[in-house]
Amino acid sequence: MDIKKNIDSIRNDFPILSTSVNGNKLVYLDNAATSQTPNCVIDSISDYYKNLNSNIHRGVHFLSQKATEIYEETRFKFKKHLNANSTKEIIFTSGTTHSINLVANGFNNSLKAGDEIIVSSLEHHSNIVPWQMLCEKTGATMKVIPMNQEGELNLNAYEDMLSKKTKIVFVNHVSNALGTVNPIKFIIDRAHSFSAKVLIDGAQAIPHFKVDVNDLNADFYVFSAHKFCGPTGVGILYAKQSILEDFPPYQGGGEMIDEVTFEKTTYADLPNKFEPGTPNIAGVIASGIALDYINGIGLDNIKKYEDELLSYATQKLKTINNLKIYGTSQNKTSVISFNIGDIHAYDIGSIIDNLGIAVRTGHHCAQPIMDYYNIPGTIRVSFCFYNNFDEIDKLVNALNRAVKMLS
Amino acid sequence: MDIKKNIDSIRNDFPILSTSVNGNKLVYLDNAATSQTPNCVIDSISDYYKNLNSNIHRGVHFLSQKATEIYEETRFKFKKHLNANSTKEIIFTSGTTHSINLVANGFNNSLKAGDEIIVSSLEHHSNIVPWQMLCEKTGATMKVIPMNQEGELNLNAYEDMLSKKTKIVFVNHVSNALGTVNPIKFIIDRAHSFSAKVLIDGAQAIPHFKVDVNDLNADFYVFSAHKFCGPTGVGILYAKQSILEDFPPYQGGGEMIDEVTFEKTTYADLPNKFEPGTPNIAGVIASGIALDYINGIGLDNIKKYEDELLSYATQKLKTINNLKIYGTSQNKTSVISFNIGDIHAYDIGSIIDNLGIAVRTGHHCAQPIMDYYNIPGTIRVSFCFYNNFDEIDKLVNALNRAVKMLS
Amino acid sequence: MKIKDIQEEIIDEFGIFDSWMDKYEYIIELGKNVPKINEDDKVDENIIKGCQSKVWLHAKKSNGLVQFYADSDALITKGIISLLLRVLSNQKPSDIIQANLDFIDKIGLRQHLSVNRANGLNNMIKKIKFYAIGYNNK
Amino acid sequence: MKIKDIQEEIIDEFGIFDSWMDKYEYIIELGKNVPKINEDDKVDENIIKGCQSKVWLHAKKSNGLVQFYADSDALITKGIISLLLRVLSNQKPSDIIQANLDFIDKIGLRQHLSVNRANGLNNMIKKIKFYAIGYNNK
Ligand SMILES: Cc1ncc(COP(=O)(O)O)c(C=O)c1O
Ligand SMILES: Cc1ncc(COP(=O)(O)O)c(C=O)c1O
Repeated sequence: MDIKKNIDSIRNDFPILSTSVNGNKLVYLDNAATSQTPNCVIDSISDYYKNLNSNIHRGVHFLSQKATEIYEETRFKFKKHLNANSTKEIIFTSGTTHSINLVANGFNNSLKAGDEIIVSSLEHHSNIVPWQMLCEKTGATMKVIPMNQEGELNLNAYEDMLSKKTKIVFVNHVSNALGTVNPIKFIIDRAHSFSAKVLIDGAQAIPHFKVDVNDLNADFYVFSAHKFCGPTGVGILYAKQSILEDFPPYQGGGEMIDEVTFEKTTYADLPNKFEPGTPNIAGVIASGIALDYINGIGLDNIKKYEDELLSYATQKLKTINNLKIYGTSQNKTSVISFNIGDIHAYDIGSIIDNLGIAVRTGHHCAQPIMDYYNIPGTIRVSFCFYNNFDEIDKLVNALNRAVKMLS
Repeated sequence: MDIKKNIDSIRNDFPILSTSVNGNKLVYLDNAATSQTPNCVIDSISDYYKNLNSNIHRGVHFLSQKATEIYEETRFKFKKHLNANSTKEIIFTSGTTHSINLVANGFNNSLKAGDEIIVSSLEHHSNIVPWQMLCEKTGATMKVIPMNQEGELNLNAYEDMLSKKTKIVFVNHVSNALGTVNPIKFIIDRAHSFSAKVLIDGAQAIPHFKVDVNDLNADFYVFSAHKFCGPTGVGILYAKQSILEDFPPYQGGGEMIDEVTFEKTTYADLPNKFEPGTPNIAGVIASGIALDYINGIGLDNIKKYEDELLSYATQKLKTINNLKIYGTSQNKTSVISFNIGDIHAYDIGSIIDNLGIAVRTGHHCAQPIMDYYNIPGTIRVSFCFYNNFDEIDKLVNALNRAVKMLS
Repeated sequence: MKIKDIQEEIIDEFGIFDSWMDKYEYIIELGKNVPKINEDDKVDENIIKGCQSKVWLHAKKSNGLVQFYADSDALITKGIISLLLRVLSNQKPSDIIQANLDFIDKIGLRQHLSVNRANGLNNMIKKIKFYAIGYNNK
Repeated sequence: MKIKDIQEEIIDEFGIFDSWMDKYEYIIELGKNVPKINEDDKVDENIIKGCQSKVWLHAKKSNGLVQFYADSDALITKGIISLLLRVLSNQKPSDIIQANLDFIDKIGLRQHLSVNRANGLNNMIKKIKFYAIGYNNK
């Protein structure tokens, strides 16, 4: 689908885009925080509760079977989309953060003092804190891949820090704060040559281009539905089957067990072992609809269109005096982090919000990046395929107005 | 509200009740597994995505503020409903199972070999397995409060097993398999006299009567939204503030931290410390609407009406030859577990499903109860305030027909 | 008779029923007529996982054909097993392995019977094919 | 002037603005005119948590009245602080403690300024009242 030609009809799929904020039509440029939701996804949630709602997996009755079937079909959709080997490798969680914690917990027993784990300096807090907690428990230590001014990782430094002591490497596919696309295939490959496992945080990648976990040979790949037009409260964890089989269960509960007595409990097979309790059934099913929706538009088309938005916006923003962009890698998604002179990001964000323009200001849950640049935060605009060029013009006008007021 | 007089209009609030299953109008009697969802709750989810969808807590823009405000108002609703002391005592999770795992994890560092924890024999697997995992990690041992033929706990035995070694007691308020209402105030009181902490699994209580955590003096009280007409993927954890402050965080991620560097992370205040990552925002808000809905009908009215359904159904079921009810406590909610002769529960469930009647068959995630009665499972019917007497007649007719076919 | 032909036969038989209640009656009848298996064969390693009711299955080979014996504590399950065994018992291992069991869909079993839910039916078929593979390699 | 009267005055002032953009201009103007606080007072223990921008606040007491000094790295925040200080600085501790700050709602600050979001504004007020309680007990 040619997005440029169909942009009006695509925008019509997203009811929130026609709401107004403070008397102005909403210009939503905070897509890296959460994406908006098309009618088909919203409707799938209503339809679920109107026609299907039922607890899954254990019921003999019609609704329960039907809901179970669709839930499991959704698992298959993600398996196929990611090119995983089996639906046993797809675990539904409540979000990227939950997925990462589940994986970190899996290393509780195998990691020990003297072991090393490697993180990149571009990570979201969700991909730092669970590992810090793991280090505290196990005595392992954390090394940090440094970055450069462009917001890219220093791969030589990475290669130097790899050793037989390295057990886990965790890096995001795309930085949420800067948009940098990291060379994860290389990173995974090098880590594997030292038998280290690699987790890729794909929260900012899945919405923007096609990902093939088999080709990447990632051990773990995690992301959230709410970032690719899906609902809140759903995460997806891809992990290699052999690893999941060795992992201890993360949480205990119903569904994840085979037999329970007070003396001894045996766990169910994959994927149930990692999905105790009643899952977010409506949310999972709606996530599958969201996946269908972006595949319907086509991720290649999305990438092409968003690249155009990115270059148009970058060029336009550069016309503003003293505007400095953080994250200038050649390979980046449609995210622009910037500051204007020494005006506080928060002042600008407040004023343009009043003009209906939603951007994010602050550290974007990536304080280490801010520390690197020695700034308290940035203004971040992040695009989705439903944004248009007109909205970029509005952004630039609003910024100019804010700068005038604040100088 | 007099439910009996208004039953038709109440039923109209639930669109799923007018669907048909295998050509018959759905008779939904699997409410203990999950309850159905009224229009106001379904609409609140759509409204959220159409007007408000945004990541909360960190955005300066209008949508983010508005969503944050409503999310936090929802926390206040639950604080008020439970009569908690502060919104800091209300943590949103993804379900009862998640809540229990969070609490069990909190004892990881303080529990040790030689300590004892006490469980009741009426528990759901979700309130057994996380504690077994905790025992495995810490070397503590688990004692089990025995039950009697009526499905009631043996309180003398409970008192005998309490000692200075007892650190935690975890019991459900209402048994999901049998409906027994446990004397938790007594249980909590006795445990406290040995300075043990008590977790109450209220998944089956909150939908059916009013609960006051302050009056009960529970240390932890957990439940799921999908059991009281709310959406899937939302759990509520009440816990005393002082305990939560001492607890280590459960999961690491965004929002739950104050400052992150690679050297050291400081955690945010309550409740954020326990809510890392993007929560199920739409789901949490909709849970608040569900709470308003049942409060609008009135929990006292609900209790009264469901008691009537229970006694009518019990009396009717007893007309079936060889029908044996498991769980005959004087104090029970509207749940009836039974078998008919030696016909397999699964055979009956399949046939009445074909007649449109949804019940649950099996062990109901409470294998220890089935072991006690030495049966593989039961047929369980469980009522909600939107069920009516006609549906009970249909159930009994269908059961009679199934028995005839299977004998 | 060939696997394919037996399946046709079953599809024909089910064709005469108007409603699923009638099909149930028939399946239950079939269930009642399944010969009990030896109590000695009702051991844990013969249990098929993932069924709501207990299912035991074991096999023998004679004259190059595999015979299956199965039992369950639920009647409907037994009826379904008897259909499976009618199609697959007393066949050559290689035929069993290659069998495409489309009668299950054609008579509407998959949509209508909750065995499917917990992968029970699939697990039965899997176990039957496992036996066949085992005998084929011997 | 009494806390109540100052609040009235501010509400009147804001009454003349038609749009929130105008109010912003005014708040920013106020922000620009806030005297810088001493660098020595910009210490961590004076920082108010929960604001997106940094806010430092400290206090002194003389002649039975409390004086507040505050600063921020963001202009709008500074403007808001200046409003708060205009109302609450140079007042008696007991008056500060009891003050009902309804001007915040009346001029629409709470709805329109995202400070509220991270409880920034509430935390500022809380900290101011804490100081007042401290001085009241001395
Ligand atoms: C008593 C009890 N505890 C715990 C649970 C688990 O709740 P959830 O599946 O929502 O986590 C249930 C629900 O089946 C229950 O009935
Ligand atoms: C790169 C990255 N990782 C992790 C997360 C956390 O995702 P969630 O909040 O859905 O758990 C985000 C979202 O902000 C992100 O951008």
